Amino acid sequence: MQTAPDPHAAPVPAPPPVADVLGVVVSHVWLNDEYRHLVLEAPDPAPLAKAGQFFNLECPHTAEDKPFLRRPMSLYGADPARGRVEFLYKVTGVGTRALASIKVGRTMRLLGPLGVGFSIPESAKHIVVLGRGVGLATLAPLAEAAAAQGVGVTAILSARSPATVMSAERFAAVGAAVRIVLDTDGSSDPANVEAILREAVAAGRADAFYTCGSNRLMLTMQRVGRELNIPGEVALEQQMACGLGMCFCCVRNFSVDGTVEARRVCTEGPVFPLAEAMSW
Amino acid sequence: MQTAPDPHAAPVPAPPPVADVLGVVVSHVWLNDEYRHLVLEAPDPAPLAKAGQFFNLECPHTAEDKPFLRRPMSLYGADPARGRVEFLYKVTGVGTRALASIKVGRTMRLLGPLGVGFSIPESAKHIVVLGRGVGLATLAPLAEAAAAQGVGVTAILSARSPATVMSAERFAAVGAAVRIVLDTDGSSDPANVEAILREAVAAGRADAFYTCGSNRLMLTMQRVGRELNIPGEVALEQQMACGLGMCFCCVRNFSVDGTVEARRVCTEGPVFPLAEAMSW
Amino acid sequence: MVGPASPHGAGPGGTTGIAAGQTIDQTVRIGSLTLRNAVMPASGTFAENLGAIVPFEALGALVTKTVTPQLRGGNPTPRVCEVGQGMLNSIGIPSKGLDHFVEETLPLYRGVPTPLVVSVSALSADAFADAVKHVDVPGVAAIEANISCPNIEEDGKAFAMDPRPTALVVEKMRRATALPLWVKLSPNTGDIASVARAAEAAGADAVVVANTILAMSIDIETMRPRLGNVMGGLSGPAIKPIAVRMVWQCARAVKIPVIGCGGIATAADAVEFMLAGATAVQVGTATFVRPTAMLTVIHGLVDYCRRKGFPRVAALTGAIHDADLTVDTHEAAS
Amino acid sequence: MVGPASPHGAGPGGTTGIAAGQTIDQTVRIGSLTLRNAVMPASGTFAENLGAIVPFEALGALVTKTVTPQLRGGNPTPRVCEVGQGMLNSIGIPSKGLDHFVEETLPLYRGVPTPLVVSVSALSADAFADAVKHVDVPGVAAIEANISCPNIEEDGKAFAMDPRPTALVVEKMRRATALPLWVKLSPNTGDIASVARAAEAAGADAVVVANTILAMSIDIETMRPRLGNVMGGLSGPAIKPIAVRMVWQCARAVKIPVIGCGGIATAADAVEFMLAGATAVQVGTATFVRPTAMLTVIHGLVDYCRRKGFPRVAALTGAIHDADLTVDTHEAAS
Ligand SMILES: Cc1cc2nc3c(=O)[nH]c(=O)nc-3n(C[C@H](O)[C@H](O)[C@H](O)COP(=O)(O)OP(=O)(O)OC[C@H]3O[C@@H](n4cnc5c(N)ncnc54)[C@H](O)[C@@H]3O)c2cc1C
Ligand SMILES: Cc1cc2nc3c(=O)[nH]c(=O)nc-3n(C[C@H](O)[C@H](O)[C@H](O)COP(=O)(O)OP(=O)(O)OC[C@H]3O[C@@H](n4cnc5c(N)ncnc54)[C@H](O)[C@@H]3O)c2cc1C
Ligand SMILES: Cc1cc2nc3c(=O)[nH]c(=O)nc-3n(C[C@H](O)[C@H](O)[C@H](O)COP(=O)(O)O)c2cc1C
Ligand SMILES: Cc1cc2nc3c(=O)[nH]c(=O)nc-3n(C[C@H](O)[C@H](O)[C@H](O)COP(=O)(O)O)c2cc1C
Ligand code: FES
Ligand code: FES
Repeated sequence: MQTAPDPHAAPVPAPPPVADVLGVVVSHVWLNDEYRHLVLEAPDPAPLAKAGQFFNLECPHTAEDKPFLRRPMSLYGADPARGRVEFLYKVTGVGTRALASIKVGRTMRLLGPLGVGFSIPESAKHIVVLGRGVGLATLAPLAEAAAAQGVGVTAILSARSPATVMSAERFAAVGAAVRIVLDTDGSSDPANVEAILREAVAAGRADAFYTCGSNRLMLTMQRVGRELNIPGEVALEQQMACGLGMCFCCVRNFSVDGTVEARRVCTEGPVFPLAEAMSW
Repeated sequence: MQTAPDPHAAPVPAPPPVADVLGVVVSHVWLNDEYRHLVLEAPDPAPLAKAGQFFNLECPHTAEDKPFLRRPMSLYGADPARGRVEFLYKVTGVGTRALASIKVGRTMRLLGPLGVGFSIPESAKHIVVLGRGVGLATLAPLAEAAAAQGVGVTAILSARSPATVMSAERFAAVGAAVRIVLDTDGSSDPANVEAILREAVAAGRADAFYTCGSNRLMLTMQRVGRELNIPGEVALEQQMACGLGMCFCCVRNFSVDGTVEARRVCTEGPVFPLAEAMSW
Repeated sequence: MVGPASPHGAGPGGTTGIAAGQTIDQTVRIGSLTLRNAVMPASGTFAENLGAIVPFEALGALVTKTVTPQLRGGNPTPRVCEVGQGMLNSIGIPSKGLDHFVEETLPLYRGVPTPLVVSVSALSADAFADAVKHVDVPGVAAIEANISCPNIEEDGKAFAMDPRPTALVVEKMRRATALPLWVKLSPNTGDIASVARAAEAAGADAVVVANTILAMSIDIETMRPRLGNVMGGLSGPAIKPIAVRMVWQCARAVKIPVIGCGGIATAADAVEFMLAGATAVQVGTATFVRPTAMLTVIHGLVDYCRRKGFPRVAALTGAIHDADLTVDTHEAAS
Repeated sequence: MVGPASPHGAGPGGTTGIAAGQTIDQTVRIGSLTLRNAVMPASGTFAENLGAIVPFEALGALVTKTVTPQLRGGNPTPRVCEVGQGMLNSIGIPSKGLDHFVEETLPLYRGVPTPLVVSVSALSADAFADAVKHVDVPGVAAIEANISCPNIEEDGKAFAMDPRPTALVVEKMRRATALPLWVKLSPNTGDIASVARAAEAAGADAVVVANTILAMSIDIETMRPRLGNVMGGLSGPAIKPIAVRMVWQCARAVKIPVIGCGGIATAADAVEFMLAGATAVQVGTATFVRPTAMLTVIHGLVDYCRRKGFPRVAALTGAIHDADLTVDTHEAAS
């Protein structure tokens, strides 16, 4: 799993490969009433960005919405060859409403890649990803990275209804075993999700667990992981200002060997050991 | 000339006929590099607005310019029949830059008509108007009002160069005797302007003086008017907030019977007795 | 503080809000005065002329521009400049004096069925008491003492900067009138809650929180201050979070009503002030930007109450859900 | 104040500015320290990671997040929310303590050719003095004392709220170190000039004006404070006119350098602070919005000097043209 940077390593620490660049919007489409898919041309960061990392986006100002701070968004995909980075976001408030207004051809600043992404244990042959809502956007590039390394993926996609399942095709495209669980038919119930997880473990298809987007699902996966000794990671969110580890706005508490420890989501995360995550 | 409202008149003063309405941009063109002509459809105020009065315009926000307060603009023309009001403005700063961005078909709020406009003495047969820059925009509707009442107009239009003479055709169209004076050929010199004024008086074509847009020209006209006993009015500007006589931001000093008196440009003005104006 | 049962959902009227037909009680009480609603203009941002745009009988109260005992000219121009989402002013309280006010201005409001609050200011505690006595006349519903002004007996330091001079001036005014006495506090102090407590102890019926914040802007092209008076008062949305904080601090410190003021432009802003503890609100700068702002706030408060299930606007006062939170005083240090 | 001859035109270099080839002297002096330029980060808005974006050798100085003697956890989340053109924070000074700072953080800056200023805070005057002694070690170029924090010996009132506790704590720090001592003042006071004077008299080498302004924001849907700590500090463009005013007041009150801070995002902002009397400036929140903000300010200061004919950035300090203006103290009262 990810380890904290060692402050003794070097007197002047090698700066992480992060830049603040101007991206050009090459595509920006609605996926449904709430979700939008944004593709930016940004050749510098595109080859550097890894699944689980994020960018801090400078959203435009509109007549109604004038976001002051940047907005953190997980990498949804990176295409180093074409110099592109992708985001999938849900329109919720001031920043994302303003973001939704940006037109193809316009430019916007993005800072990144930021934070620590997912890591797949060397020995892993199969992993299980479990997500809900925009959390699936964060997990999709992980599934692709796993597939690229020849690691099998079981993807449990939780959603309110069939219409709001995100990115099922992205998971399917890399050969993941996709299990869709819904609120509408009750299959998203934690007991059912737990059964699917145990099934995957029993089938020898769960060398590591990954989750994002739901506290309830995180707790389920954490419990099963602890019990069955499956390592895991969770990608978390927190209000941010700098995204660079400077402001300490973005802390979350973690339980480390019985003591509570605050860590910055932007720097020590956003991906953390599943075992240490605390309910939110 | 204009008199201050009498506070004893009525216990609850009859509110002036002013409204805050949404106007629709029906035309918005560049006249040259700096000046723009804006026509708004605003049927409520259009029949009420008189030459010398002004409106307080709510300028739009652009990515660069976010004017907070409204911007006062003189009436450049009103067409009660078609329900239109016109403005002519110079793009100078935050507000007018933002204003310049508004497109035909969009709406904007305008408060008015505000303030006290020009008055033409009952007995006047001929008047002289003297202006420079955007000041000519303020005087153009006065010339039209005079012509409509059968009053002859001599219009002295001062400008840097032939390219920056504003609205000469508006004055000519109502039959005014137009005298253009320029910096480029030195004819805008106060001495020459004074000569033209004296000429008009000598010809019996100066029953009242009107000026706007230049301190130097105002002083010249004031001096000649005092000497030759010609009544006159001047339209003044001052930084404003409310436009409604509430904030006392917009005061200017006037010399009234030897004492200095502060008056609100938005309420007691923007048109004031020329004799009482002080150099700015 | 007091609030509806459910911390995140709707108010006491139930989670589905209040039926469209059912009326929301808009009245609020400031001591012995009952106002038809919680919204009034801030001093210096209102005059008779607004009647052309806003029917006075729609407002909770009317508050005059501050009147001083004697004639004052006010400050040099420019008196205003905009700064981001706010403005600076240095009007300097031009005034025609109290006599002129009583004889000329007051009669203008004769017959207006809305309580008239007269804002007064003076340069010493005794002059304040005299001023209050002077305007204790029929037609005046309450007096607002603008004590953000320099006290000539204290080397020009504003009364409202410290509890002691505040107590002194309020006591003298209290003895001079039986009219409701509102005391308008200055944000230019390190401890506004103590000043509010001093005003309460000395007999104020309400505190208005707060006046403009002393600020300055320089034109870097001319290298001159943007205001003729160098410094001026900052108002508008820019100061809202500071004013909300002060209202919250004062409302916890005193039992008399707190009237919120500072950057209120929308009903959402007014709700925020009321949740923080304000009993009523004053709208200032917003009226310059949108002359009908007060009407929008009045209607929006009703809509909010309906949507959230509050049968009375007054129920919003102090209804913030903060009982489970503690405050670390290190916060100001960041 | 001092300034070029022509009040409206260019500076002393002549009306046509300074030739493109001619270099502008960017150095500024804060007491015994000479900085390569006038621009540095504000405490709490900077850390090692920024090195990825901003070369440290381009900055005038580096200022650390405030360090406290002992480990502190900081405040509950949310710790940040945006409000208009600014933000609130209630970080609460989480700190790993001074030992950790000296052993773990300080070595990270070994070899960085830019003066490192260490911000310290403590809860009593003696603890401040101890803290200052603790960080008086090689590698530290100056100490910035963040005295906007509660003084446990004064009932939790912040030191920087009043001149007396400021004098006391600065005197004790002064005796504890020979390093340049900067004192960072709080805007949450009624009379910052007196506090600055007290800091100067007690031996401060510079004052930093100012920290965040205590503020609050409420989510009217949840009816809860937007910050876990209820109140927090307002920073960003919203506070600029207030901070400019305080810099102007302090620069007239003291002879030691004033370092301006509060809402600086552009070179124009920095010029405004310097004209008001600042010798150098700190950029805080702007770095969150635009990580390269400090570089833009540095270059823009040079451009401004060239255009206006100032051969040295230091010549901007106090160059406001206000000699002909007088200030009416009634202004704050509006
Ligand atoms: C590391 C990280 C990765 C993220 N990736 C994605 C993604 O891929 N797709 C997506 O739709 N959303 C993602 N989010 C959440 C996204 O940042 C918020 O939805 C977004 O900031 C909402 O902004 P807003 O202005 O529209 O909403 P508002 O509610 O108006 O936001 C107000 C403030 O709260 C903050 N905020 C609101 N919700 C969140 C949240 N869930 N997490 C952190 N801050 C929040 C905003 O940044 C803003 O400062 C991510 C968050 C983090 C921290
Ligand atoms: C009664 C009246 C009528 C006017 N009529 C016209 C007109 O017909 N055409 C025209 O082009 N201009 C007119 N002006 C001037 C016009 O209002 C200003 O040019 C305009 O406000 C500049 O705004 P800005 O934001 O573009 O400039 P900025 O310089 O950015 O303005 C900054 C601030 O100063 C104020 N301001 C700047 N210049 C003036 C000025 N000359 N008078 C008053 N306030 C000013 C602005 O309103 C704003 O608050 C009039 C002004 C007044 C008072
Ligand atoms: C132009 C102007 C004039 C003001 N005059 C006064 C005044 O005479 N007396 C007073 O107590 N407050 C005065 N104020 C302060 C306002 O009443 C109010 O307290 C302040 O502006 C904050 O509210 P706002 O942000 O809604 O404007 C004035 C404010 C402005 C903008
Ligand atoms: C997130 C955050 C953390 C801060 N932490 C500190 C701190 O630890 N010590 C300190 O003296 N000031 C701290 N400040 C205040 C800043 O140094 C600065 O004084 C203030 O933000 C105003 O400047 P700005 O508007 O440029 O941000 C902090 C500010 C912010 C926004
Ligand atoms: S967002 Fe600033 S430290 Fe994480
Ligand atoms: S602009 Fe407010 S009184 Fe004239």
